[in-house]
Amino acid sequence: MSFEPKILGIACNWCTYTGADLAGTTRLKYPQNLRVVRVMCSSRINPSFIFRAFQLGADGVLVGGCHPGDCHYNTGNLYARRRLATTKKILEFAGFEPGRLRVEWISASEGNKFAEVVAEFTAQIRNLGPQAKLKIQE
Amino acid sequence: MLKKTAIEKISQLAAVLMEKGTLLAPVKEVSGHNFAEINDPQKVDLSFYNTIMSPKGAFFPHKEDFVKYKIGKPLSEAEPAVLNLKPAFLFGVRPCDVKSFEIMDIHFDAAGIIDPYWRFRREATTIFGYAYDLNQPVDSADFYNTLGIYAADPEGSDIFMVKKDKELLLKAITKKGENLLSELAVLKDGSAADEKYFTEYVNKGKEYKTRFMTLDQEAIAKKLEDIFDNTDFWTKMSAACLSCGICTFVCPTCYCFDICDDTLFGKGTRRRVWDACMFTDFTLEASGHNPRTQVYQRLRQKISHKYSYHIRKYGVISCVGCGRCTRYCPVNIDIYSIVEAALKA
Amino acid sequence: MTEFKKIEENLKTEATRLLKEGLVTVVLAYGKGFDENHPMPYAAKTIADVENIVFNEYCNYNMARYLVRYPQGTKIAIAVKAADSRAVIQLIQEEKVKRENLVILGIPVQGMKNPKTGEIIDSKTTCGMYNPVLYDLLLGEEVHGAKSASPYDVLAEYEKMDKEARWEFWKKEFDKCIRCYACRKACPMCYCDPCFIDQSKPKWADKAPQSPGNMMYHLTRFHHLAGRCIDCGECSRACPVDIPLYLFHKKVAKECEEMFNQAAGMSIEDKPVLVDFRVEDSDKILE
Amino acid sequence: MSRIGVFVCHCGLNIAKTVRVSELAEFAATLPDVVVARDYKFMCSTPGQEMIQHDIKKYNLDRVIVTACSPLMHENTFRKVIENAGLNQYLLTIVNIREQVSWVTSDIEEGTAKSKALLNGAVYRARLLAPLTSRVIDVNPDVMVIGAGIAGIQAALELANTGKKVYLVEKNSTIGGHMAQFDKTFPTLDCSACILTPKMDNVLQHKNISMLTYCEVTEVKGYVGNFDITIKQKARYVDHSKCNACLACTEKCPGKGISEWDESLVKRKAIYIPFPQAVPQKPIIDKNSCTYFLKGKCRLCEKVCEQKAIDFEQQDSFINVKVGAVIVATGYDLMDTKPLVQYGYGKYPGVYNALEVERLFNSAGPTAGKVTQRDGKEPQSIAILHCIGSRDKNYHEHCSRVCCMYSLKFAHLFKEKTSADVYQFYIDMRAAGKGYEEFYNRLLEENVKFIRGKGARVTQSTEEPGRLIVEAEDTITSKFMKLPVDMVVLSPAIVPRADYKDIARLFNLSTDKQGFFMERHPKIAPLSTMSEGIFIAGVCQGPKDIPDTVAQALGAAAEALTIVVKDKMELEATTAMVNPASCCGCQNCVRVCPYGAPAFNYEKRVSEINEALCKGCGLCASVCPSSAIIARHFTNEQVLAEMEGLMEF
Ligand SMILES: Cc1cc2nc3c(=O)[nH]c(=O)nc-3n(C[C@H](O)[C@H](O)[C@H](O)COP(=O)(O)OP(=O)(O)OC[C@H]3O[C@@H](n4cnc5c(N)ncnc54)[C@H](O)[C@@H]3O)c2cc1C
Ligand SMILES: Cc1cc2nc3c(=O)[nH]c(=O)nc-3n(C[C@H](O)[C@H](O)[C@H](O)COP(=O)(O)OP(=O)(O)OC[C@H]3O[C@@H](n4cnc5c(N)ncnc54)[C@H](O)[C@@H]3O)c2cc1C
Ligand code: SF4
Ligand code: SF4
Ligand code: SF4
Ligand code: SF4
Ligand code: SF4
Ligand code: SF4
Repeated sequence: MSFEPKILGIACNWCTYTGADLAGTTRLKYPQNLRVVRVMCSSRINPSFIFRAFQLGADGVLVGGCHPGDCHYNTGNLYARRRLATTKKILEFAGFEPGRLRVEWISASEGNKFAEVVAEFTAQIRNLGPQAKLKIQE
Repeated sequence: MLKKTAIEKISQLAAVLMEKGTLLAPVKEVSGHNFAEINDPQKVDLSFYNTIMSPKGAFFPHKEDFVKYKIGKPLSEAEPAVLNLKPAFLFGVRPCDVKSFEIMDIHFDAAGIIDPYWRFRREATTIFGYAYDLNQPVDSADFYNTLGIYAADPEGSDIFMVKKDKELLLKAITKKGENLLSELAVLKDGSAADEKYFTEYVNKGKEYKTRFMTLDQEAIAKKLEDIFDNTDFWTKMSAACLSCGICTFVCPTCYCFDICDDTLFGKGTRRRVWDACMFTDFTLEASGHNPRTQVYQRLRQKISHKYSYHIRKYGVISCVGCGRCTRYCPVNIDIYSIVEAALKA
Repeated sequence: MTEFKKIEENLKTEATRLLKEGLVTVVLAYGKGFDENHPMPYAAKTIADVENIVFNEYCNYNMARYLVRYPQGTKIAIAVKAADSRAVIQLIQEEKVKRENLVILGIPVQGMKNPKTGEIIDSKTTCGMYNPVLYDLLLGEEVHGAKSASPYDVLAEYEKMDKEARWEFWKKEFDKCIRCYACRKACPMCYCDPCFIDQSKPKWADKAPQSPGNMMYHLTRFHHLAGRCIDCGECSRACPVDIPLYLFHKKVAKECEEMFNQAAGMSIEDKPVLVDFRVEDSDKILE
Repeated sequence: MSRIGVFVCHCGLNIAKTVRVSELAEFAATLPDVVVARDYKFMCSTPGQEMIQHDIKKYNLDRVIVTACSPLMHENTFRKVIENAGLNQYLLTIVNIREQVSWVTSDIEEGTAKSKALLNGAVYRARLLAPLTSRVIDVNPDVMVIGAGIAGIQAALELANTGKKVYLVEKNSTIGGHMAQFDKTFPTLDCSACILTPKMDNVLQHKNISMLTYCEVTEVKGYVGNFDITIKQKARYVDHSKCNACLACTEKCPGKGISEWDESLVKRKAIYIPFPQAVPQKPIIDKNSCTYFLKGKCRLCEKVCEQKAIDFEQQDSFINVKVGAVIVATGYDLMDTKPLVQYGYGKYPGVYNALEVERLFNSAGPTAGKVTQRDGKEPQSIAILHCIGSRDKNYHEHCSRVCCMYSLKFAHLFKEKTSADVYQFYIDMRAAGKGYEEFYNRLLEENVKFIRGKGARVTQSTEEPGRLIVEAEDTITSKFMKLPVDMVVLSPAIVPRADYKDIARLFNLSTDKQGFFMERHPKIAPLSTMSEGIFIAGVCQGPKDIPDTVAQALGAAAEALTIVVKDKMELEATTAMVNPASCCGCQNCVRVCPYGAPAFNYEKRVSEINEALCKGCGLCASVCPSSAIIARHFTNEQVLAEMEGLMEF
């Protein structure tokens, strides 16, 4: 069987989650490897969530938030940007593939973008192959 | 019975022991030596002063799984961990550390509680004690003399080893040791001169001095009780203490542990993990209350437990003077100096 | 070369003066240990205590670590070397101590040694500065002209390592960890009680000294220290199994400096970078 | 142990076409803690809802998972369903298998597999959910308006007319703001006083308005619905409850101050009202110019005052007011053009700023409406320089929006009142408003000279003493020109009030780069702010003209009304809280929260979150190093558990 990556999505309620709904309402098709957790704001994402996701065996993690400036909570995503960028640098220096973590700003009206990003990211993770470094070996 | 082998050929002995069971012996790591299960006989390395971690992990590992279970399934389906009961050989233990096993037995194999993991491992293991090299200087942190232990004490070992130039002499101390030694064909028989050397070495060990103070068990136990409320004293003693867990983790007689349940994907493991009285959350109660929030309280607990409560309850100090806590303390807190200061306080 | 004896003298003189005049109730400096080579962090509270003060090349300890132990409002004098002064600044930024409650005794110093290895630590495992950034009194001659290497130079070798090799390197290092937590306890910026790793709700990681928990502990700790670590190297020196934590912290500090244009502990006006943002931050940092 | 019920919806064929719904229900039944799992055609239909309610009772369920469309669609529907069956509404979990599964795949295998994973995540999360109750608070029906320019006045009147009690706080001794300084207003050129004075009077007379002039806000506590505001009443040294506005005192007063109202063009008395139509009509004493305060002797006013209203002992006093909502309408300042030395303002008497010119036109102004210069002469040639400090990278990037228009207004009035030649130096003519372009066209016919080029420098003529030379490049002809004139009028940038930072801090407002208060959203929430219950109107939000200001004021009044019109309001239930036992006192939460909800308790040395301010974004929880913050409904444990469930299969 070919490798089917497991991708964890963490999407903010106001933009990306709504954008994902719009992709559905417009019946766009994209790969089904993504499983989304809804949070109120991308800033809710604790760096440990990301580390944990990889420990749980996620092959990729996709974080979605509102475009900078459009955050429902005004500035949440601006903090998120710094905090997630740092998370990525940490993963990278540990020798982990930073490409397995992706952050995208997807607005409520960007159903297309959502579908495209998911398709693209899934393909990218498929290329990277299964994630074994942080995954907890049972 | 006394046998011997060239130190060069120690790997041959190791290989034989590995065939007979599990061999735990010092290996060189980047920062120093530690006991490890030997997979490659070449790895056994006797050129150490003492290991970083005490050998207690041989019987009381840092992590011990008890039982695996599935969430939502009846208890009857849980699978208890199976103990590997192969014979084991704990090779190259310094006399002070050997002494620690006896103290630990009180907690794991006496005092009304028997810990099967400790006991079975203990029973399955033959201990190869190893005298300090009397030609090397003693480490300034050590003080086992104070606890009545000497650099070449064979007591407590099944087999006791001393170095003679390029040779290693192995003397059976217990029946168990004798039985094993007789089976070890790779060893040569020791000569009368070797016997003499061995006896002299053991005696010379008494002259090999660590730090020393005369310690009356009753007096120190009482003193520590008396100064329990002397907050100034304890605050002063602990002013530098970071309240990390190093001293307790490296200590051969610290035995606190935590029982944890770790679950993943509906499967759980109940296990035991070392804990430390120096940790902030050690005494944290479920209610959120913590009776020991201050560093001085925790340091006081550590010292008093070893030098007072333990004497009161079991009649023996819970410390063997191996010097590890002092040596590895990142801020050089010295238990010996604290006991000394307590006596004067 | 640094005149350790002279600094020791000055430390004693100032400590006596400050305690005598009642300007402070405690002087955080260095004291005698169980032998010459093992000085200790020391808190002098009375004039009699002052005679125990020492200063030599092994007095690495970052005394800033002890500041949070005293109740708010305590008047404290603290001896600081370069990196230590940055820790004090960072703690002031984070409102853990107030500037007005501190008398900062600056110690310019060169040639500090790691007591375990005897190796000189300037800039290799520390921030490479010789003069304190913030002080009220300077207890020695400022070091001038001594050009230390960039604190980030030691990273080059690891940065050019191939990803897999770097992973193997760190995995091996973190596997060594015995979870004694001396690293966080020695760190002046790790003042949390409890630390996230002690939490049971949620339990971020298991308590056993094994890979998943060790990874979670260290990676998260690096994040918590991002933009706050002042590169004193205490964590690494405290570690009983010699995990080169300083390398990782340096790398994160370097990245933060590049991304956010601010180094930790350089100005009491700054705000820690990860609880701050600029509208003009670029999305490039996410690539 | 929880008791979970799982209800899988077919949504007709919307879901059932690409997800095997019955298989999903069977799968659910095998998961730990799930006691019942069913599938049904339309869960949101009445029979569907009844099925859920029936099962809650029959199986004693304590958690419900509805596996259907997006939570944004029917979360509320199902929350009500379970609430009516006696379960707390927050014990519901929705699994979105329509918008995010069945509609985005055509492969039933994929669809079913992903649905299982999502459902499993929901089961993990559901176990850890906690019942939440939203707090209901009483709302104070009164409103406070800060600043009594046209914006504040309009908002206050509007609210007062709906029957609400309004506190109108004004820093000055009179209400009216900038508009009261003008003579005519563009583009209609109607008399400013004619439209404004009746409104000012209205404020004074209105039984629902409590006018607090010469007052400043010093402290704001509380939150939406329940603000608790402290106001400083600055000492006037005149007891306004006794004063009957005869103004005998002002005639006798020997003190001399500079009239702020007249933009320092003339002097005024030490006891004074700023201008004849001021509201209230009662004087105050300016301590800095009063002979008694300066020299310890005088008290002439006291002697002439029959009402015994003069009170030299008066002190600042503090008033405490509780309101449900606040409108901030503090207006603007003109940029100080002195530092722009190239224009010679403050150096050459012939250079004026725009507000000074407004006063010159005003019949109640220093020249009684005659255009005479400082030397008393009528100017023969006048240059009006646009964009001084605006649209200028070195000073203020923004466009001040009204300068083009008032410059045109000035040109018209100069033409009307003098025989001078009038020149306009402009970069672009911005006349985007109803009737504005028409006004511009009218001016083109009034023989005003337009030079497209920014005035670069003003110097003094060496040949004709007293005359000024305006230097500029005419960008149409690309010629550099030097124009001698008698009078130069600068149109300086409109900038935030000097004390904008204090106001921003008091009301927890964000400001933009220039310092204007930031609206929550420029398009869809232009009058509300990030602080719930605080609204902004007028130029304090950004430069604008009177029509826009008034429109905003009316909008802000309506917004404020939406809050105070109800006597109770429900607070968000999914707020964050601090577990004090775990808080390490780092104050990260305090630093990041966009709403200022967490505050540090310096006594207990832990942070505390004011639930009434919290919007539940969860940012604080993620920056809290010691995991002390519980972001309700999105706790660390809940998120981690959901992730675990999602990744299991
Ligand atoms: C020279 C010039 C000419 C203009 N001509 C026209 C025109 O012809 N037509 C037109 O439509 N627009 C014109 N405008 C624009 C017009 O002035 C504004 O649109 C309007 O005045 C804005 O009203 P406001 O209530 O927002 O602010 P303001 O008029 O500035 O009123 C704000 C009020 O708040 C008070 N205040 C400030 N801070 C505090 C505080 N901390 N506490 C309590 N009170 C406080 C002030 O004292 C003031 O009374 C002109 C502007 C200028 C500069
Ligand atoms: C090309 C273009 C681009 C623009 N881009 C921007 C931009 O990027 N940003 C921006 O801020 N603004 C932009 N605008 C301006 C913006 O479109 C308007 O400000 C805004 O849409 C006005 O909204 P409205 O509700 O007043 O009018 P409309 O959007 O016109 O809505 C009026 C509604 O009333 C209905 N209606 C009309 N007559 C009747 C009737 N008799 N009975 C019942 N219903 C009726 C209409 O069908 C319509 O639905 C743009 C305008 C244009 C032309
Ligand atoms: S005594 Fe030393 S090793 Fe022990 S807890 Fe204190 S600092 Fe750590
Ligand atoms: S992380 Fe290490 S180097 Fe950085 S401040 Fe803490 S102790 Fe010092
Ligand atoms: S690792 Fe993080 S939570 Fe733990 S003490 Fe350090 S900063 Fe605090
Ligand atoms: S000090 Fe070293 S061994 Fe101890 S927890 Fe830190 S990294 Fe691990
Ligand atoms: S972020 Fe957490 S630890 Fe820090 S002050 Fe807030 S609640 Fe306390
Ligand atoms: S959840 Fe968001 S709004 Fe609430 S206190 Fe935390 S940061 Fe502020």
